[in-house]
Amino acid sequence: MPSTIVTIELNGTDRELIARPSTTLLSALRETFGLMGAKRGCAQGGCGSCTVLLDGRPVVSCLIPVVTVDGSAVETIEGLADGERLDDVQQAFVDHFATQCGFCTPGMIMSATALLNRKPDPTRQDVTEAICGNVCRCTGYEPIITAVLAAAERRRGDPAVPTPTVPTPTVPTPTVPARPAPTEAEV
Amino acid sequence: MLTSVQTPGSPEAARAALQAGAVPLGGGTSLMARLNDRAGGDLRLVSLRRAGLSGIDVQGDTVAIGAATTLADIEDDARLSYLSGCVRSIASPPVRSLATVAGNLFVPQPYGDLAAALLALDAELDVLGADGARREPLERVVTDGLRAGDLVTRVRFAAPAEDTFRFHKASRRRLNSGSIVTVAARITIEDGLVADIRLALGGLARRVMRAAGAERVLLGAPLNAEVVARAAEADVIEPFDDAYASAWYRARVYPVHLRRALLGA
Amino acid sequence: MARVTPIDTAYFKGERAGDFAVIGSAVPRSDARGHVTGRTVFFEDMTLPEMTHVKIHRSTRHHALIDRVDVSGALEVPGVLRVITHEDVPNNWYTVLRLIGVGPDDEPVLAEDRVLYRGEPIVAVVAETEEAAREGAARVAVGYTDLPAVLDVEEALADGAPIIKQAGTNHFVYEGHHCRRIRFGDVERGFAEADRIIEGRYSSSPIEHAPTEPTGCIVVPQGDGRLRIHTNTQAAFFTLDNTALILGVPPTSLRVVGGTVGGGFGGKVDVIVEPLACLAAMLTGRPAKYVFSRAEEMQVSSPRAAERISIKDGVMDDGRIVARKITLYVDAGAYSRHSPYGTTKAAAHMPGPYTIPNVHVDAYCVYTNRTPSSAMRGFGVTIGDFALESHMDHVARELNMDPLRLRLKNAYRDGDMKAHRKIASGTALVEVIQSAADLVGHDLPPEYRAMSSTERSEG
Amino acid sequence: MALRHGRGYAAVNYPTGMNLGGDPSQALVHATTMGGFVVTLSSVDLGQGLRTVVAQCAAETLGIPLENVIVDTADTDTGPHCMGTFASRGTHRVGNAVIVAAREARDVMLQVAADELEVDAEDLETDGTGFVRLKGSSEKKIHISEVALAAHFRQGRTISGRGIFLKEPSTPVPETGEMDPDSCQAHACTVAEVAVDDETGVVEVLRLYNAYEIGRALNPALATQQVEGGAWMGLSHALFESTEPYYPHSREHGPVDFTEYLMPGPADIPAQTSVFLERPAGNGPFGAKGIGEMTANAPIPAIANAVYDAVGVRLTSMPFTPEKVLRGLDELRAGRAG
Repeated sequence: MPSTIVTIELNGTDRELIARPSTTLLSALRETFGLMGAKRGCAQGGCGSCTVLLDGRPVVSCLIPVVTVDGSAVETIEGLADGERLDDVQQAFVDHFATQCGFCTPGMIMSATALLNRKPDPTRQDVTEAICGNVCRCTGYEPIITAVLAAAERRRGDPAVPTPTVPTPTVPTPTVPARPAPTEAEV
Repeated sequence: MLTSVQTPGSPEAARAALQAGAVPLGGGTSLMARLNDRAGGDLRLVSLRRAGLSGIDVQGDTVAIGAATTLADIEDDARLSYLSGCVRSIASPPVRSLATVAGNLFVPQPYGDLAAALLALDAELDVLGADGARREPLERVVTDGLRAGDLVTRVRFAAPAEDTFRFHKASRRRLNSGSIVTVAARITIEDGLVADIRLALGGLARRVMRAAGAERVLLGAPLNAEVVARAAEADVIEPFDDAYASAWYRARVYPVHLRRALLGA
Repeated sequence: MARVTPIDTAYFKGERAGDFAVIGSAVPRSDARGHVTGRTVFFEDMTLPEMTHVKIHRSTRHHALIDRVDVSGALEVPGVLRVITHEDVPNNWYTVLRLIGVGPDDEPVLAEDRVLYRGEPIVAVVAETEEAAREGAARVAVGYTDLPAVLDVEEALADGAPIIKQAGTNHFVYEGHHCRRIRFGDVERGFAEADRIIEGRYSSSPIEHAPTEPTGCIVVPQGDGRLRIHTNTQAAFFTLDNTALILGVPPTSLRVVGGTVGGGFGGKVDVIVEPLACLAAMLTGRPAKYVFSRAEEMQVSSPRAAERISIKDGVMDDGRIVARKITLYVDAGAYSRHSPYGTTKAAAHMPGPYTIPNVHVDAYCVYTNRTPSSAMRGFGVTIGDFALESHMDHVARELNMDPLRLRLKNAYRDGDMKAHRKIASGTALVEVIQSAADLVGHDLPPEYRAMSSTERSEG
Repeated sequence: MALRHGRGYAAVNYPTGMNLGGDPSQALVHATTMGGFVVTLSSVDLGQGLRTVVAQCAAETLGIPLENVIVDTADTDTGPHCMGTFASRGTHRVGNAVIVAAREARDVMLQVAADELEVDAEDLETDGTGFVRLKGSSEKKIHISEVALAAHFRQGRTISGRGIFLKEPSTPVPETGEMDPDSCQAHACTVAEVAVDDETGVVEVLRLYNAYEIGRALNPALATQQVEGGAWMGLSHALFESTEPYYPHSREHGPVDFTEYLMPGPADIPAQTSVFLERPAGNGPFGAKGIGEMTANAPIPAIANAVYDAVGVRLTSMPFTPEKVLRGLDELRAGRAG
């Protein structure tokens, strides 16, 4: 089987890979570049867990032979945060408890990002249309819709909108360095 | 197994690849979904993404859409706003960014809603075949298919006059769902009577179909519930069972949806 | 503002003692940051050198004898490393219920001389790539002699039905009985005393868990000879113990690493993928990945069972239900998995959250040539609740009675004896009904307002 | 066409934990050198937020800030046994085990602190900010990081604890079904409001009102996620889901992808209004009951009953497809006509 050298602009940086005909954009991201944010939920284009932006458009990366997108720009969930600072959509998903198992989350956020990039002031219907290809089996979607609308407000810097807060236990600042928040064990 | 994916840079090169036995790959939203989980013999694909087949050209009321134009591009084009409802009823944004116009013409039912819309608009196809370029009515192509090696390069149709195009799709979910019944119509009313009607149906047969019988009933008649009810009985439909609905259900609600498509309620 | 459901503290005021610092607070999820950045590590989020891939050749028949299995076509596919048949599996039995003492083992890991459902695994193919494994699996040739199939629970139990199970019955045997039984009071006397008899029959189709992350695992041979199993199992030790039993290896030779699951809902408890992936790793000495395709997840992985439930109530004109007889069929499909357990749970749930003096339940765990069903969210209860609460509405309509008052009148309270002879405690059915009535402005008369789960004042 | 509206009710209870018990979970807790507390488990977080909730249980019991708790799960080489995450048992079983382990660790922590402060351990308390202090004194206190350092490097003790929770297994009496199947029961009542298109049989669920009695909401935001997502699943089961759409007549046309396997999408969801009631369970961690599974159950019959209220069709077979509703309507109309 012939292999082809393919170049994509990945989260702002030109990257090359050697692709087989069957290499999809999703498998290139995951297996070649080690970017595991895009998930393989069905490999049928039906779950949206592998959604990334291709030249600014949301796409299901599992259905794209990567050789066909040579020269294109690809943005993934890994490219959103600025260092450790989450972008507005990511932060809104955290604040509004829009994640449960988390498997659909990267794809969901990329679909939402594609919407907000094109339409900074979306209606609820715009949001539901934008994420209708992203299956979430846990949340029932309402928190996700809420988070995307909140992210839009946040992005617009709408001063009328208070920063979302959740009640947290009153923990006075300790006099010694606190441990980081609970985290999952490293695999 | 997938042994090659070519990305020719011109329609002619794409056609040559097809005639050498490769299979055309539009957006891949149907084909790749199957290939990703299917065994089978060696397969060569020819991607149309770079073949110069994308683009929307509107000259007066003449519309030409490149075969590899995506559904997302149509959705975004204000000049094609009459197709927006149809396109937005198809799949989801990350799929519509890939799915192509020509691809939609050949997906199996109950998909292919854009094909129904284009059939109602009496579209023609530019086809590049072994004998060179030719025009084919879409109606003939959706009925008889194309010859092996033929390449659809463009879809042409006359833009419908304002408020003459209707699209109505019944599906199990509001969004991102296959069709139960799709009705697409180009209809003109003059002096209270139907002066022009072209009606296409999806979900009611193995292929999108033209409802010629209903057209005959409607033409020259007043557009009211009684006439539409008669029109709904004028064609032989051959609906099917699938995961969305039974043949019985499709046949049962077709008259309802024909009426809603044409009368709005 | 995060969506937080309000707590109505007016109910059970005296019991809600406790002054907590952290408990009761909507602290942020510790995993949310990982989820939104794509850093959360699911089992498939690793690339390993030399990884092999497992795909399965499955039965195309509902019920058939296997005459012949020819794997030569698979072995000719470039990249195919091994095929695995039942002869390669040390203890070729799924043992999911053995650990909790429910038997007998009835399901082969890979089919031997027969298949009992369409989709049953027959041969596993291990290859360098997924494509090669898939191609190899497709090229396995199996010869069958079809046997009569039983696809319906009541047909399976009918006289003269083909017996599809080696154990000799198309139903699970509960300590010598055809079904799990509940006997409480005298249901026939209850019917005789009742003002009327109201019957209903309810059923469901199988339901898929449809987690966004497919069931799967990656097995990595370790330097010390052990196998490290990265899996999305819902039960780490359950998977480890069952896998060890199937492989015939000491449990210390396996290590399960998981804990992060892209949706389970009960679908990732069956221990299906790990044993074969471990075998692939052992036979090749290389990491092995076995993940269900979405089509397998949808049609081959065990669904929530289809159920059929008949309810016969003896009802007084004032709304008291004095007798309830339930016949419940759980369609286990071809093999037990967790269904005998779930059927007992279904029986224990009857007659619903109501105090009924005469109860008779026959809950059958029935085998058919359908995809084996197993645990799903609300296991044994969800479909039962559909039947029970639809029937309560039916009864209310028959009596021309407010459906909430009917429920309040019959609601179980603290101190009541349940049909399985446990004294109820901590009940709150009355209060959730009162609270829901408030949410929609549904009027309840004072005597229904005054009802309480903690005391039965209305006699 | 007419959209006909209806309201339906359903009330349910749901048992916490594996039927008949016999499903243990264990936890280990130990302090690191600088006063982190590691909760070691083999329990699985399915997305319900188990890691977060057990961290809360540990922090509350130890009396330390949540930030000092690390949850390490699930690795069978390091974590002690857990039966698994199912049967609405995670929060209840694992939470209980973590509390037991954290109590034992807390006792050691207080003893170490007592020795450092030269007071009796019984006279000490934690203040939740990271200090162990002498009751009634603002001066006499020591931070847990120093307690941990002292334990490690001066006193030679491990601040640790072991916990297990087991509901003893019950065996049903074959003749009568007498058994002890559950640990505690959570409760729910759902009111569904629907609109039924009487020409197509399409049911739209407009609103779901839910009252849930859940023992104790250890984390109300996570509990909200469970009940909202669960009610969505109930709606999905009610109206859409089936792997065999034509059962029992045919096994053909089984869906094989997310396109065909229908679930309500973001445009198909009802408004949900919910309220929690708390009747703490005596055997639950801080009174919590298991709620993950219950929440899908009440919406299903509530929707069926609402359809009956709207159009008089009694739906007896799930899912409630437009076809079933329409066939019911057609029968009613034929009955009226006849």
